Amino acid sequence: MTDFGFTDDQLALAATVRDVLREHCPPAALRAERRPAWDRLAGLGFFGLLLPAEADGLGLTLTDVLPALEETGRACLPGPVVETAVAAPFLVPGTPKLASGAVSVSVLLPGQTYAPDADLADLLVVARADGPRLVARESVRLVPKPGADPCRPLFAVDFDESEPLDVRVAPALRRATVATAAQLIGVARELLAVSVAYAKARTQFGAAIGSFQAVKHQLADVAVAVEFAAPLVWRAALAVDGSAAALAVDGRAAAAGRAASVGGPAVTVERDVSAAKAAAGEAAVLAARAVLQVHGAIGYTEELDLRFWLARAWSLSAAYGTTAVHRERLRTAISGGDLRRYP
Amino acid sequence: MTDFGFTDDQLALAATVRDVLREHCPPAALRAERRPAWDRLAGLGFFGLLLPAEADGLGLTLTDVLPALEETGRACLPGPVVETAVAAPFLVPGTPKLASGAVSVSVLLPGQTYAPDADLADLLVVARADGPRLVARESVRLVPKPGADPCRPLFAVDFDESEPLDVRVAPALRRATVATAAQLIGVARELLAVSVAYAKARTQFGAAIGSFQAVKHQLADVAVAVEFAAPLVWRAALAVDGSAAALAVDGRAAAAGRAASVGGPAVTVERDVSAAKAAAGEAAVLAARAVLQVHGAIGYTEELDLRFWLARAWSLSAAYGTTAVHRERLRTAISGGDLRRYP
Amino acid sequence: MDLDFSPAERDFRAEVRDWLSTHVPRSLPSMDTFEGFAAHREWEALLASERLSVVSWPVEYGGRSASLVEWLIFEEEYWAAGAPARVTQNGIFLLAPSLMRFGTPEQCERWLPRMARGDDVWAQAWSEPEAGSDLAALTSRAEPAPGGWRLYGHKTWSSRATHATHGFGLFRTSGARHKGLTYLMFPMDDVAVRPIAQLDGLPGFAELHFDGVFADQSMVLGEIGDGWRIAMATTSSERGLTLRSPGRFLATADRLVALARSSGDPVLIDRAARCWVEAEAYRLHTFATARRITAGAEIGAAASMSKVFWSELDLRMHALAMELLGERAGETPWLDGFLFSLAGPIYAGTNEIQRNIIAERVLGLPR
Amino acid sequence: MDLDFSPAERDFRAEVRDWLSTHVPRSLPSMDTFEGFAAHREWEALLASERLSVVSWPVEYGGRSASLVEWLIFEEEYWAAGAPARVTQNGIFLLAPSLMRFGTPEQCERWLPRMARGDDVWAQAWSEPEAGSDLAALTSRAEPAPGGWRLYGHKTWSSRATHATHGFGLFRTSGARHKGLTYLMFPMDDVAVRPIAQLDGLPGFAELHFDGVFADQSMVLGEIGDGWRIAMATTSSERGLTLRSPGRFLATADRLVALARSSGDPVLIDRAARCWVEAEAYRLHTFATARRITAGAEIGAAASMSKVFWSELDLRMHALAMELLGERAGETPWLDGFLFSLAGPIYAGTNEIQRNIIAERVLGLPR
Repeated sequence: MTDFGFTDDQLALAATVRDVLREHCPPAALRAERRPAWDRLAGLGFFGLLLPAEADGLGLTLTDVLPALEETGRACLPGPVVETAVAAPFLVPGTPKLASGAVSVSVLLPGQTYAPDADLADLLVVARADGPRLVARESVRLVPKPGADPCRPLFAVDFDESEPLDVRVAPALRRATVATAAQLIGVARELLAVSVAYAKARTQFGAAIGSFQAVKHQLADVAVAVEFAAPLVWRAALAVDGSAAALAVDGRAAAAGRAASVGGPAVTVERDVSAAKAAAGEAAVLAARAVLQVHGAIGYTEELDLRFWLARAWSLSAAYGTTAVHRERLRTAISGGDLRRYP
Repeated sequence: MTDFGFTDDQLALAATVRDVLREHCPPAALRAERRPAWDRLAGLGFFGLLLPAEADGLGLTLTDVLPALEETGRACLPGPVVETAVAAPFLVPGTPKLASGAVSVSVLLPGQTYAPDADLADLLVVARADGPRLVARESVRLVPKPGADPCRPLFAVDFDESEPLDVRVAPALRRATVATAAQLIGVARELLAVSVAYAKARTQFGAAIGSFQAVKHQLADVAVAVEFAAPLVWRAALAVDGSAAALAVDGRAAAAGRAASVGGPAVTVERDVSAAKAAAGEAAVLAARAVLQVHGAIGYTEELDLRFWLARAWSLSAAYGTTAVHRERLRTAISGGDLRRYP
Repeated sequence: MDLDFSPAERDFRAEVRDWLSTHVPRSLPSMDTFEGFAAHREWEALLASERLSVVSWPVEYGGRSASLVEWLIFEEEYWAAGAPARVTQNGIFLLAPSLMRFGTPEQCERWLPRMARGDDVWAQAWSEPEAGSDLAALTSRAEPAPGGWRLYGHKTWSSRATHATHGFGLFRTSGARHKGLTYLMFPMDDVAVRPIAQLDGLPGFAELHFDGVFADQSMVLGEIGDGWRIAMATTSSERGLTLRSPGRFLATADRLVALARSSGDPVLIDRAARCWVEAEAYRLHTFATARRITAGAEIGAAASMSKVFWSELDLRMHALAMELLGERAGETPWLDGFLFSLAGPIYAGTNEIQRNIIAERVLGLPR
Repeated sequence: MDLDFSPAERDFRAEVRDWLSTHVPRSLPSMDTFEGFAAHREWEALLASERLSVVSWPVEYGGRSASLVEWLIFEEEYWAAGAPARVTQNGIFLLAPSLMRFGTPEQCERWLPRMARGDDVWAQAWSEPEAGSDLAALTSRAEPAPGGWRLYGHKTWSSRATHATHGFGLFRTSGARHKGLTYLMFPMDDVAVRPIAQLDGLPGFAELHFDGVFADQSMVLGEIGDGWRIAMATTSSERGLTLRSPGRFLATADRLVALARSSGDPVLIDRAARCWVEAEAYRLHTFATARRITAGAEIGAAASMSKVFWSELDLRMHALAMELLGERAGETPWLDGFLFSLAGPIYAGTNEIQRNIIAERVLGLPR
């Protein structure tokens, strides 16, 4: 029976994360710290959520943690959160203490140009033509690359020593992409909330600017974009989780006799992942445009906390494949005849 | 010395045409007649404007008649005006009485799907793989095709008897395309004027709807679209005229020793023609969208004259190549490196 | 979270698909013609004979008491099968929800089964010449008469009214603006109907002139003077989930992708693919809304987000089809579809009004 | 109608192109840094030595009395050559037109040649914290003092003010709203300047605090109390032709097409080609406007159409470049260009205000 919404448990997890981030990742922390709230999240077991029980994790699905990931976007949380909490469990699940948050991971997978937050990483997973390599902090040479987002620095990566990893990168890459889309939804929601608050408070021509129809309609358009991007992200998480389930079923020679009905073949999962990333990126970029227009010149300054969210909207919309790249994948898949809907 | 605007003579011609159409092509005529104002225009010499003197014409350029063509769009003038007054002089200039308006012409050239107003045509020029053919009314079989525009019916054309024409169709096709773009500008201007008039008169919630910012901004966007499409149309007319001048110069072994500075090589002329048609078509379609939104349900009825202009915006935007076709040509030309600007 | 269907839901889908595959008529004349109207009523009766005309209604009124999700499944199959537009739409989607919520049991028993079978076809009578977006400015009135009310005034933009048997709308019984409006049903027999031809030349709309048309006491829905509240509940349903199920847009998007693919133009294919994804987003969003409604939530102003999204998506899809087809558009159903889609951002509350509602009631911006 | 250039115009283009090709510095540090500001002033002095810093000004003020078309030619060549942004922009494009129109001959002779050489660099002081779009709400004031005026109050969003030598703006000398504002120039020496860091981290803007800054009588532009009218003439020029010549957008469009071409993605190439055509449309439109101005016409409210068009085109071009470059954007000048382009729809009158002006003053819709 379809039940397209989050469970109380999933929402409770998100609420817990939100409370922690409100307290330990306020805007002031974004100016002062490279990795605020990290230890607190670790204390909650955040970095073990997707790890299997044998790696001290909770074995949750991406869907289970999606609302919590959205909260990390809403708070503009810095640090390699997606890489450590979402990608690493599918690349290096056996790493000791990964679940505890004591090990930070950055990744440089196909479609990424640079490794985000690699300055904080104890381990790097770098995809090479002959397969993924695991690189330890002491073997790596990082070259910082300029970017829009001061809280998500990018690095070119070079190294001599590394270990081969016997793992497919696609499961990690898909999840990191969908997790990033969830963060983008969170960023967009926060930008919208900030726009609304400012439009209520700021007066010009004797009225709150939020009473002018031009402002109302711009913000209504942002609300609509976010409202209809979010379900695509949820759907992509289900698809990714489902394809894992389907693989697991296949692996057991489909003993149960019933194919997973949610996850489709890989091409459909990729399609759904790209739909999520493109829509979430566009919603966040639209929200960034609107928040600047509503704020006027003041939005254009470093003094406002706003700039962190703006930068995050732009940096995440380019992360794990730009919107253009995902749109290209979508049209290839869809014009290739993949019009299947699930269920 | 650049002088990018119309001369008094060119504007005076347009004013004359406008006055004739106001009197002889009112909206009531659109409901009642297939070819209103045709004889009056003929009396002005309208159908000989582009013909050379030896064919009893005035030998004007397309640029000279562009404002007058815009007026035919503004008035929603029915009948094969572009085909007879603009295309025919470059396909069948030797046709007796062409300048007098006694002979109506329709065309079916590359890029057209059907022949417009062919029911009124004494002569048809139909492009075939082995070259253009001239078909007389008595030899033609027409199959009417359903379309959006009741005043610009479309016909599939078949025939047995025809004469070969020893002429290149490109000069006629380019001019017909630019002339259609000029008509689209006229249609868009009229739709905008009708929108503004209605927005001033109609009240809702105790105020003229034109005082609401949402309405204002929609109409401002239409105004901007028309304002910046029009110069592309003028430019295309100059380019088409210039390429004729350049050919004439070439034909005289470049005796004057100075290449025409406006007209470029054919590829650039095609590019400019496509830019004009695409921009004018988009402006008119945007104006149609706005006029409907401003009018609300009443715009959606057959009772209002409005419907004729709506239909014309849609039918002309599809005529002589859809907007999509011209956009495709533009990106091929521009990404092919044709970034030359003139002068 | 889960997107699996239950075995019962899958069985229902299979049954509907199977039945439609053998019963959907190839094509009917437009419902705005006399013969088309009759043919569409026949089709409604056939649907009703399978209890498929109003699947979500209680069994006693002709439905199957289907869940919201089952209704969405029905709609997906209905439009994917290329089945005809619903001539009973105004009654089923606008009047019936109000009847079920505000009507007496007698009113429901009297009118709903007939509506389900297409025995009665209902026209809405909301707008007046001077009250389009501003519905509270209505001036048509109902005057007390022995045994009921006599209606006076002038309504317009009444869809389907040219052939409808009954109508419903708001009439002023006292007061000004929102106050003193009463929700009344009436037979069309004594209403003077002037058809209004649409852009496609057919009378999809009509003007209604009332000069003492009688509606007996049983035709009042809810309390006297409570019409505004009842109508708002109805129009909210018009704007929201019930009128615009995703099925129609999904079918349009599938056809659009096929059309774009044959053009070979990557820019047009990209636009089609984008529409396809947006139709899918609308579907998913609707599943989420259905879940909330099933859990007892009121959707309220959020329905305006759906209205803006589906109406502009529908227009975008049809405008793209126009570009793809060029001068061949008139030979396909896409041209009529395009003309119809142009009305989407206008009716059921213009999208300007909808964006005001989103800004003021969802986001909390000042009026 | 004609798009040919005269032989003199073609010679002028050739001269400018030739000179720029050997003199344009490879790249200067940002003008919002101390060393960048100095380097940009040096560049202005070098330009001025060729009489190329203000080609359209009269010869006596350092220009060439060039025609509008020659100025447009200069601008095309300037940006195509990749020459630096103009640190003197506020003075040249905002103050100078007002000086020439409303100033005394003495004021013009005193200030314009120094401005042309970059000896003085002027900052604008329009906005106040509570008066952004609503400029008539200004509260900063000028009080009479022996020999001149003392300025009090708080201005903000003053571009370039961190390093500028002089400023100009509106100060209240009496009355309310539009009345009683006076246009004053002032030295920056005694103004308390608080730099405001922009999104790129550099202080492109500043707050200005006035606590009795002295401006002598010669620093009043026009009549006391006539500042609103003078400023409107200036801001109309800011919005219109003079601030935004097409040259910069043409150069951006050319570079964007090259960038898009290397992506091989037809959808992105299409978007770039569209921008290229729009930049060309802006250029052609500007030629038409120049012709009208040369013929003595006032452009007036129509300038708002240009402002909307160029600012949104510029943003669209840079946003496309962001998508094309992805995580490499920060290694190119496009990222800074993108951040700068975001301000386009905001400064010099937000595009919301511009659309109001178009609707009310070009189309004649009611206020």
